[in-house]
Amino acid sequence: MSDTVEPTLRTEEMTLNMGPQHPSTHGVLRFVIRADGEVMREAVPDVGYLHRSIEKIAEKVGYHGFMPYTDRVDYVCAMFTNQGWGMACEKLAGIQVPRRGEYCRVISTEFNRIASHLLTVGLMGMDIGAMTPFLHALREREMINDLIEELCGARLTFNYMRIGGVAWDLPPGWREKALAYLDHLDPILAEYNALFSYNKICIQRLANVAPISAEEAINYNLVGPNLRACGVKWDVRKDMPYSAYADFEFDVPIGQGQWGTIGDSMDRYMMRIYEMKESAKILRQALTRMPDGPVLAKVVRNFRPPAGECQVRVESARGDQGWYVVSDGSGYPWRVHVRTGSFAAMGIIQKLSRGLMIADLVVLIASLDVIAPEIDR
Amino acid sequence: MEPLQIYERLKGRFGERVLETIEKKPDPFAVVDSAALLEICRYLREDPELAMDCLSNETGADYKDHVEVVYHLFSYSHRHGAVLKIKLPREEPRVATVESIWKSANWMEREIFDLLGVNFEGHSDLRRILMPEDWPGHPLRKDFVEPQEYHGISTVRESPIVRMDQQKDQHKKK
Amino acid sequence: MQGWIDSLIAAGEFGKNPPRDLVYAAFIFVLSAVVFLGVAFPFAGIVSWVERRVWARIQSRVGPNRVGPNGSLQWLADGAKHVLKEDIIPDEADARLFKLAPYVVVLGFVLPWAVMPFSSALILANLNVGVLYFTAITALTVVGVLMAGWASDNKWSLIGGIRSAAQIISYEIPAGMSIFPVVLITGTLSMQGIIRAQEWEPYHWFLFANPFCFVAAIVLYISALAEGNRTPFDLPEAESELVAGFATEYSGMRYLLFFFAEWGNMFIAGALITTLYLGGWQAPRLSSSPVVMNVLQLLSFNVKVLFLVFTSMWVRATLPRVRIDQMMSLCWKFFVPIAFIDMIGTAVWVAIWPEGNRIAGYVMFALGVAIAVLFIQRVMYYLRRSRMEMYLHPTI
Amino acid sequence: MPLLNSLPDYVLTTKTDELINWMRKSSIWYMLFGLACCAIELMHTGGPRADIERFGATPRASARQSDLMIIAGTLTLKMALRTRLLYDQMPDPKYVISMGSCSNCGGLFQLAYSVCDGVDKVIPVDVYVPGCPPRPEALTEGLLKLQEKIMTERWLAKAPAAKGEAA
Repeated sequence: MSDTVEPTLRTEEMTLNMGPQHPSTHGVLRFVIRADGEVMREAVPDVGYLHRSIEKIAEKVGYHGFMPYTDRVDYVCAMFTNQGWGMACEKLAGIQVPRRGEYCRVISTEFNRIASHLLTVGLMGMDIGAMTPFLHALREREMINDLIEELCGARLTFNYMRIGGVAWDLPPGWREKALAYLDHLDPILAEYNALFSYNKICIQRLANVAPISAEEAINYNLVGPNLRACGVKWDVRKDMPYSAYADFEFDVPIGQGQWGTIGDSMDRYMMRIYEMKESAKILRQALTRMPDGPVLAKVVRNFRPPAGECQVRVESARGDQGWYVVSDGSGYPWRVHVRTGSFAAMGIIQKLSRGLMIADLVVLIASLDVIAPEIDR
Repeated sequence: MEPLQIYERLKGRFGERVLETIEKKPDPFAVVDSAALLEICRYLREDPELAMDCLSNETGADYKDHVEVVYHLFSYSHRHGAVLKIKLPREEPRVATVESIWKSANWMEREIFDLLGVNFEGHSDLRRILMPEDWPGHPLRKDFVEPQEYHGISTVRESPIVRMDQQKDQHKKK
Repeated sequence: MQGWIDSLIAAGEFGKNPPRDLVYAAFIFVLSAVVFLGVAFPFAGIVSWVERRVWARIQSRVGPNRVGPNGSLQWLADGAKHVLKEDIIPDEADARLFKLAPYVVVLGFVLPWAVMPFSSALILANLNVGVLYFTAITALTVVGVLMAGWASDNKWSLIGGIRSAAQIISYEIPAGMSIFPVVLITGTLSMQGIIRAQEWEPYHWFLFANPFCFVAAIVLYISALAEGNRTPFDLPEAESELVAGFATEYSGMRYLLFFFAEWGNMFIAGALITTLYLGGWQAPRLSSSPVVMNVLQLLSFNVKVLFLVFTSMWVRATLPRVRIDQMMSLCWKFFVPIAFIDMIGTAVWVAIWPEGNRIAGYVMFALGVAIAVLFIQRVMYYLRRSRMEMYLHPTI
Repeated sequence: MPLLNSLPDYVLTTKTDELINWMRKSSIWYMLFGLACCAIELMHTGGPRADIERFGATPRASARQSDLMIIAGTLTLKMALRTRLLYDQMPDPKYVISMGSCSNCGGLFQLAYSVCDGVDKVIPVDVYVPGCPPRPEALTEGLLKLQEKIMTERWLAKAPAAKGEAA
């Protein structure tokens, strides 16, 4: 024992293991956190706990058979993955989707976007300690689930789309119900904002947490709402219109930084609220301007696209989703790859986490809207 | 700028090292020399008329005789994109990392390393990302054979009918 | 009480010449057991059931309703299940501290019941330093929580324990200082003395005695939320960050003790505020019979306390959680100075009007009512605005 | 309880058993453990419409305080080892509901190289809920089935029945 007293208080770094079973990691993610007390030095993500080898399965089941698997790539907004796969196959084989089929696709995906964003904002509430917003969001989600269930028979993994269109037309009377729901959504969003978003504690927790600059966001390949929150006005629906999106008028909200810096967690969170409103706008237009006609193009059962490869981009709820498909001319795709928003968002967490508090990491994960299956596939 | 114009420009600049360009199928792409990849990528990123500021997708595919790595580039300032490809030998494929140009390459290259076994030289953190560290082989290779068990968990599901028959037989033997 | 036992002894109920101390001790044991098992635990349990129901209603759910009438025996099932569950002590844990911690927490929750003034007669020990005892003994909880966090050998528990210690110690200061205004006005530390200095009419409560008291009561309430680890200050057991905070490694009976202490503490905090600022058990004199009066007083006290408990449930269901640095800055930068100003302000007030100022009481009461009416109007506005017709028909 | 076990089924022991079982079944706390798609339906089961809390089931974040583990979703091989660890951390008596085809038998992902075909290879399962994913109503039914099963358990009256029948 030496008699000298150390001049400064010696602190020791602590290694914490967050996950895979942890209430706020949204599925099975794991973070190895090096922390000095409450302040993190770094959080290193460890993914792959939900790697279900969907890309390999595509090589075994054929083009039509892969459609149900695409639901599981992103179960929170499965319509978009359906659509991405459908569009990729149509591009390979040069199939034209009927007009009404495109409208059905737009309607179902936009409803799904609202449902997905509701879950995201609700989970944000739960992660910063308020249970009520989460359950209110689930209550609203139940109604969308009812609508979608009536449309395609499933609540979560829809398998609604087919190569060349959609499986079924809208059921009779569905349009009125959908419009009634949209009228219901606006006051609910206002209530939600009053209850939670503009709450002083909520703003204090979210604003100025982990801001991302526009250059950084592009360099890390952030997409969708996360990218727009950083001030980049880019929406695949608007800038590279696919499906029937060229017919509709809607705004692309971008992060303004009213509550803190541009691209902070509050901006990313509010982006979801704004987008729900825009989706409602698109839905109103689509439901009222629905053309007549078939919903599914004639596609042979033994679908064999010519050899080649293509990439399609779909604006999913978690952002620009890229489907890269290689066909060798046989009935089975040679290679399928999905580039997803969560995968990129997960890659930036390690950099952003430096110097944040442990409570902020939870906010960061929730605001980036990371969903485990999209990362691992 | 259209993709084909971009490839023409690349050909003009790098000549032989752009091996071939393919126009249709339905997306056009350019195959480049893997040794010159870093140089070409840096040019694409830094040339003000191209300004490919985003590596939107990087993936690989295993073909019978070679392994391909595909780069989907995109420019948010000019709103155009390009697809580059490199071909590597199936045994010990290695290529320089583009992580220094686009940060998003970090995780995507880890994924390709994990699933296809392509080595990215100079990568800052080349570990398995999706599969466990002690996993044998690279699953997306076409010749990958699924292991029979992992840490004592069998990966094969016996058919319940077969199992019931077996139980019946055992019962009879008793 | 003592007189009654003395008369029993004199009547020879315990044989001839029994040792008095032993008889007293036996009675104290029996009484405390009755209070502990018959009052404190059921109260905590019922509060936990009420909380789950209230919470569920706020979240448009139903809540537990299968066990007993309307689920009112839910707490009993929860309790019995935990008692019969396996008790795990992790290998790496410091077993002795690990076992001791829940009892320390429960001690901090049970002892305050000794000075709980339920009515003018129903009080176990009318200490002349009741308030001081109350604040001192509730601080025991932090020792238990810190022990639990340290002994579990789990880093999440440790962070939870440390957060809790920092939080409770910090908020003791504004809480303690918010008690001073009342003590300055009444000049006593006895719970009964403070209540007797008030009257049953709201405008004679110390809440409305002067503006400083009003603010001090609010500061005390928020500090009590923080000390009881309630949302928005539930950082020590933040479910989404720290799994279950300091109690992460506890299972079975030991966890149950934490569980009950948490809900019991809500009642205790409410009782303190009721005693100090809301007129305690004071009830209108409707009858001259002391029994009827005591029942009325018991009712009056419990209604006030339960209202405060309900408010804390409401707050818990509504507000998100603050971050640790925000919580600390709230305490040290705002509450401590405010509590200090309250104390000095009340001292000046008492110096000017030693007997209190009746007019100020009426004005403050009117103000309080106005605030309440405005608040209710705002709630009604949002209720009407968001509850569309479709909301009543969830299947459309 | 050797003495009690040697006794025939007296009213006292059976009634005590019933009381214990009734308490256990009325307060099933489940662990917040969502794996994949079914986790969303698990949230909905706790949500406003299906509200599983009516039966006294409330989510807990820590394995130490939960009685029930709902395996909601695909169990990958990487996760299977962790799941076994979590199961070991739960205090007895503990129950497992396997929710959805993936955790029942691998379901859609039997073709996959990285998926454990069925959670019963790793831990014993009490109730299987079929569906991909099961609706909240189906999971509620699973919980009620588990309650029925708990009510048949014997703790004092006879030697305890073998728990978690081999599936």
